[in-house]
Amino acid sequence: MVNTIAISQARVTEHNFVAPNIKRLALQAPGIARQAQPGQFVNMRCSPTLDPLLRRPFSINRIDPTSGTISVLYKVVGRGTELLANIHRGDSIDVLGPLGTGFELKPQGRKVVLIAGGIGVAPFHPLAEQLVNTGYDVTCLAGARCDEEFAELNDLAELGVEMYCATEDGSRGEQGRVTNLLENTLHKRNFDMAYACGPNAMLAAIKQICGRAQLPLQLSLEEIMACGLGVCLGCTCEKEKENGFLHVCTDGPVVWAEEVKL
Amino acid sequence: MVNTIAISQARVTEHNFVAPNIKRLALQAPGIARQAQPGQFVNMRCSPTLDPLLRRPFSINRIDPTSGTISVLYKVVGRGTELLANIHRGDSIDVLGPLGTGFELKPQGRKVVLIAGGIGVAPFHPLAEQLVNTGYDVTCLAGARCDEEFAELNDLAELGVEMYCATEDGSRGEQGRVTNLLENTLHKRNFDMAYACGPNAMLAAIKQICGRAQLPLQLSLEEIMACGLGVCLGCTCEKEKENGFLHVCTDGPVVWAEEVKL
Amino acid sequence: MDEHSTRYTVHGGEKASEPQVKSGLRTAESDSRLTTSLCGIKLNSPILSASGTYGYGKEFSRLYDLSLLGAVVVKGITLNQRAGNPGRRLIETPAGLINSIGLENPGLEGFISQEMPFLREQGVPVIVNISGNTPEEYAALAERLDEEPGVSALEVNISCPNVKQGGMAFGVTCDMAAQVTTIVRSRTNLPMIVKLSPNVTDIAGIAQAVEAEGADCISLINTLLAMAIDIHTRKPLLKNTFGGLSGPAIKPVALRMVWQVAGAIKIPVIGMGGISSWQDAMEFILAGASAIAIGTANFVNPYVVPEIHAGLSKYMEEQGVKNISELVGAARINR
Amino acid sequence: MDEHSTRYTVHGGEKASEPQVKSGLRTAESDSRLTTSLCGIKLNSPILSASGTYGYGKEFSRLYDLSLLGAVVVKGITLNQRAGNPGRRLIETPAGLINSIGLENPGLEGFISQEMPFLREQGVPVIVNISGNTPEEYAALAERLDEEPGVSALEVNISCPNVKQGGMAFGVTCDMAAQVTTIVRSRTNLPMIVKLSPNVTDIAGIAQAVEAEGADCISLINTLLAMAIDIHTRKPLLKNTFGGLSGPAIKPVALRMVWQVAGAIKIPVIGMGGISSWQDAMEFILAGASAIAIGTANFVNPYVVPEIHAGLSKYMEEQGVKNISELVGAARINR
Ligand SMILES: Cc1cc2nc3c(=O)[nH]c(=O)nc-3n(C[C@H](O)[C@H](O)[C@H](O)COP(=O)(O)OP(=O)(O)OC[C@H]3O[C@@H](n4cnc5c(N)ncnc54)[C@H](O)[C@@H]3O)c2cc1C
Ligand SMILES: Cc1cc2nc3c(=O)[nH]c(=O)nc-3n(C[C@H](O)[C@H](O)[C@H](O)COP(=O)(O)OP(=O)(O)OC[C@H]3O[C@@H](n4cnc5c(N)ncnc54)[C@H](O)[C@@H]3O)c2cc1C
Ligand SMILES: Cc1cc2nc3c(=O)[nH]c(=O)nc-3n(C[C@H](O)[C@H](O)[C@H](O)COP(=O)(O)O)c2cc1C
Ligand SMILES: Cc1cc2nc3c(=O)[nH]c(=O)nc-3n(C[C@H](O)[C@H](O)[C@H](O)COP(=O)(O)O)c2cc1C
Ligand code: FES
Ligand code: FES
Repeated sequence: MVNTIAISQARVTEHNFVAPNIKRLALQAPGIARQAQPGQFVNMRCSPTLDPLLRRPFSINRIDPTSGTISVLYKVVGRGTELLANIHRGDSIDVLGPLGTGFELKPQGRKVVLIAGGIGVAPFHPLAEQLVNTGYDVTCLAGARCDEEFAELNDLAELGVEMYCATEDGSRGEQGRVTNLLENTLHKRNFDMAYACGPNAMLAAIKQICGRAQLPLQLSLEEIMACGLGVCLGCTCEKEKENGFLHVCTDGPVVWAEEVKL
Repeated sequence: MVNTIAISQARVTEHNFVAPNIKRLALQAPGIARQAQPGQFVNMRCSPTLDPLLRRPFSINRIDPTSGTISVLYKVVGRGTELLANIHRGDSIDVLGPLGTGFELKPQGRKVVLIAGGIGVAPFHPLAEQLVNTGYDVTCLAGARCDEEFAELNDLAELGVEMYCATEDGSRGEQGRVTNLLENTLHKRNFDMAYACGPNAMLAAIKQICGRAQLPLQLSLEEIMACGLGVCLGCTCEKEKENGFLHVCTDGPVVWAEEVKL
Repeated sequence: MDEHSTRYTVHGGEKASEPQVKSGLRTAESDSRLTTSLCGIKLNSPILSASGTYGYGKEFSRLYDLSLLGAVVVKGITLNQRAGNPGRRLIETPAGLINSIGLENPGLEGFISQEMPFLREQGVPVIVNISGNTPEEYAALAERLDEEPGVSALEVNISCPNVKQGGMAFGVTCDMAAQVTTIVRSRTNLPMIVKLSPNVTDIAGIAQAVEAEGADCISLINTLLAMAIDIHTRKPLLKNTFGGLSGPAIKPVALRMVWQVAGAIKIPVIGMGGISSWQDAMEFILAGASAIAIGTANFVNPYVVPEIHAGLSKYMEEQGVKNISELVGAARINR
Repeated sequence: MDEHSTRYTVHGGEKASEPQVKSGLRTAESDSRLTTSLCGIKLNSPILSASGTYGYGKEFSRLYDLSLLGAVVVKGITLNQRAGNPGRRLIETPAGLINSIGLENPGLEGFISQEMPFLREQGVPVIVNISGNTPEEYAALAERLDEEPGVSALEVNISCPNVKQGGMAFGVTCDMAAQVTTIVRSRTNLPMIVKLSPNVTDIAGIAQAVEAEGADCISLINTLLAMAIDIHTRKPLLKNTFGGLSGPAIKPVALRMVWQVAGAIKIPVIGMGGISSWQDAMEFILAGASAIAIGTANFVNPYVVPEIHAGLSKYMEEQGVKNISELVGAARINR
């Protein structure tokens, strides 16, 4: 799918908090914007120095080939993201992409559901955009610990996505986990295809639920990465059907649920 | 001399180019400003990460106990100073000081000469200020490769220092080295005390010239440092009169010329 | 600003090519100051890929022309296919990386059928890194690869555990290192590079033992044995407890070992360990390395190979040196 | 914002003391969760200074109360005064530092007369690090220090070159390591800590040899042998070519060695090598270190000791662990 990988010192065009611990970083990166597919990711250096040494992978959260910009939506969780959060508009950052295999964009049927856990919502905006534009009915179930950990809910709604949410503390939407929300929703409604992104434990639960409901499911996986290119063989995930491993950076990040053991 | 060493995340209050490759960084650091003596230095981290690992030493270039600020004047020469140059006003930086032994502030006689090579001018402003205020006649000879490598000339002049300069390419002042300027000046005028700061080769030449002229001389030395506190024993300079080494961070950076072999 | 403009041309992109950059790259490719040779193999440059950090060349061939390299050193091959280690495989450390890949590879025949056809077409020598659990496995690999067209040399990775000796790596004693060298030597006429483990007291002694058994070249260093602990689960992060440390963190140790080995043997040395810039590469060459390999830096900066190529070219030009081989070991002279 | 407010109280400053920060520091000092013991010495905390990175304690006593430490381990002492190495002594490397200090020190008698009076008054055990060129030099140092009041233990640095064996470090063979241990053991009743060199194939074997000769404790690691080359002058940056690599870069290797040694011997282990945070310290303790030492990090962050102290206290509290000694080697259990 990917013919070209672009690398650049991309200029930061916007960088704002969208939730107390979540920022959106917009970059001038036309080579990436021109080619990126929903579900693909970029691999970014969070510091120009050798510490932290490795790049950090982030889903592509906005793709605008016209203006030549892309965005990532990230949560500050550790050293790399803390350094990233300090980058100023106008600064440059070393970004490599687009990488990996994105979402299935022409699923069978007409009704799809996106299931997001926390910052797992990041890859869904470009996906929803394409699906809505090509005539699908898109519903999104978003879960988070509390209201403050949500992002993108309005943005997705504006695309015409039907939004439902759940928080563990009940501060927004239903109280409970997004998996509960999914089960309740599946009792009432039918879907032809599901997509999920979030922590592994959540993905495992969703895989079970969708399996029981015989709902085709794609997962966007996360794994610690070094190269992002398929050469280090570090980003593995066990295969479901045979011995051996998938490589999240090239076989994924998006995979069919039945391919992986979670 | 130093009773207290302060360490802080000091806020950057100003950070501007004063010459094409030279910046002045002003910091809110009242604990340092309260105690700093001319000739002392600070040891700063240029990055919050482990690369570069070590702090970088810089002479204290302005001391304002009233506002609680200090400045350093630095030349961008390598990785640390490049990172430093990217720090924004309002950011914080980890600074430790004041460190080391400063200049003799009550030299015998009335007429003193300051000799600066390139960025070696950095420690002279606070020194000149004190000397002028306590009634000394202060002359400064400043040398640089070209006009663009000068800093502080006007600032020193404003203090009432008599300024002379030399450039290797003749783009400002006399053509030649500051050592030529010194020799010419010493033919015409008498001084009671000299202070020099600059590259080691220049200091060695000045030591010879002042030795011949029997002019008491203090040098501000530079040496690669790790701790800046006297514990690592890494910042050595050979002693002149006996075997063994001086430690630039504690025995210096300011030393009497006759103490060191250059 | 288009993101390609400051860097290198990306192959295969619609609008990605920018003539002047591309030609800059071409010039670099044909820089005769960087051509050299190693065990009789002609190299376009002294820059090799380090095994296990470059796959089988396909991925990077999409980023730049592989002929910038002196040779592609491929991911370590074993007799049979291996799935590699379960659990976490990568741990970032200060300026370093611990890996526990476990030699995931398609096996000898898989490699030959799936990867060699592509590699043969890249116009760059191919060095096959081989690993075994017994001397016989190394022997079988050597014998089969000896007859495979397009293989320019073997790199024998002796950092593998010797299953007959309780899992101690072959490379940590002179005896075991010599044993593997002897048996491989007897089965191949290809140039034989022996890749040393750095986890030893006397690296020069191991190098001499291996030279005495007929190695044509020594490469070093492989990764330093290392570990990390998760303070929350209170367990080692890796299932196998230990992994291999690579990256800039180990460069000062690697350089010291290259210096020690280059001073102790007559056959050429390939230096590696943390090289991330042309300056790093130059240090290894001055220490006595005839060629250098780039490992972990490929992950940090996928264009590190062309950047080092350009940097070395420029240094040669500025220093007025006709060929890089004149600088091999130059820091050893007049000391 | 005053620069002291976010950190620790600086002693001796006019206005520097800020009550609530000071009391925070005091609480940390008396945290019984961190008290422990080592070879019969009672320690206020498991945090020691690493020899050669802390002078003789004076400088840091101006920054915080030394009784935060379990013990002060002083700069290595030799029989006679040493001026140390000429030329450049420090080289920064990625997340590391190469040093070539050359054991500059005032000599045994100079140390006793100039440094011990101050050290005796700090209310913290003093561990004297000793170095020699011959076994007899170690013996003489041990004998004299045995009778010196205020010395709590000796740390025998066996990374020194054995001048009788061509300059190879004592610590690189079991025989030489054992020889030094035996002779020091015969001359002192003080607890004897033997500090190992990491530049060996089998660190656990050396530890066992040293344990067998009567060492009370093992400390490790000393620095990794390393070098750097100036690509402009084309010469090694250090006059002695090699120096010792320390700092965060070596942490993964140090931790692995501590793990190996702690699993091979019964006497306690002091772990060090790149520790820069309480999380690093905790990894070493979980790997089996009864105490840990802070070296290079003191240069980077002079308040690293109080910060690690506070971090460990907090971790103990959060994890509901009564005493740090319960966590020693905890990562080794149930694997
Ligand atoms: C394909 C892919 C797409 C991703 N997309 C996004 C995104 O759009 N937005 C976002 O906020 N995050 C995303 N992540 C996760 C993101 O890469 C990590 O949060 C980031 O690397 C953490 O870096 P750090 O230095 O701040 O954390 P560290 O200090 O390195 O670690 C902090 C914590 O994060 C965990 N972590 C570190 N690296 C990863 C990783 N690669 N994947 C998962 N957890 C990790 C660590 O185990 C640790 O618990 C994605 C990961 C992958 C693999
Ligand atoms: C007491 C003292 C006061 C100083 N005051 C000033 C000052 O006021 N303004 C200023 O611009 N510089 C000053 N310096 C020099 C300054 O510390 C170095 O320029 C700086 O550390 C270079 O850091 P870097 O990471 O940019 O360079 P690096 O990438 O580390 O090295 C670049 C070049 O600078 C040299 N260098 C590195 N560290 C030092 C050092 N500590 N001393 C001398 N040369 C070094 C290196 O050998 C190399 O040639 C002072 C040095 C000392 C010891
Ligand atoms: C992810 C990874 C995989 C590796 N796989 C191999 C291998 O299969 N065979 C081998 O001989 N060395 C292997 N190595 C070691 C490298 O070839 C190299 O010797 C080492 O990483 C030091 O170089 P560097 O610091 O530049 O990475 C591997 C290293 C890494 C990081
Ligand atoms: C500047 C410096 C001087 C040192 N001097 C000694 C010494 O005199 N005796 C000794 O046993 N170790 C000495 N060491 C080694 C340290 O005690 C420690 O073992 C090593 O640096 C690893 O720890 P670190 O990475 O925390 O610094 C020295 C280290 C440094 C950096
Ligand atoms: S991150 Fe290297 S193979 Fe996936
Ligand atoms: S820099 Fe450490 S003693 Fe001077």
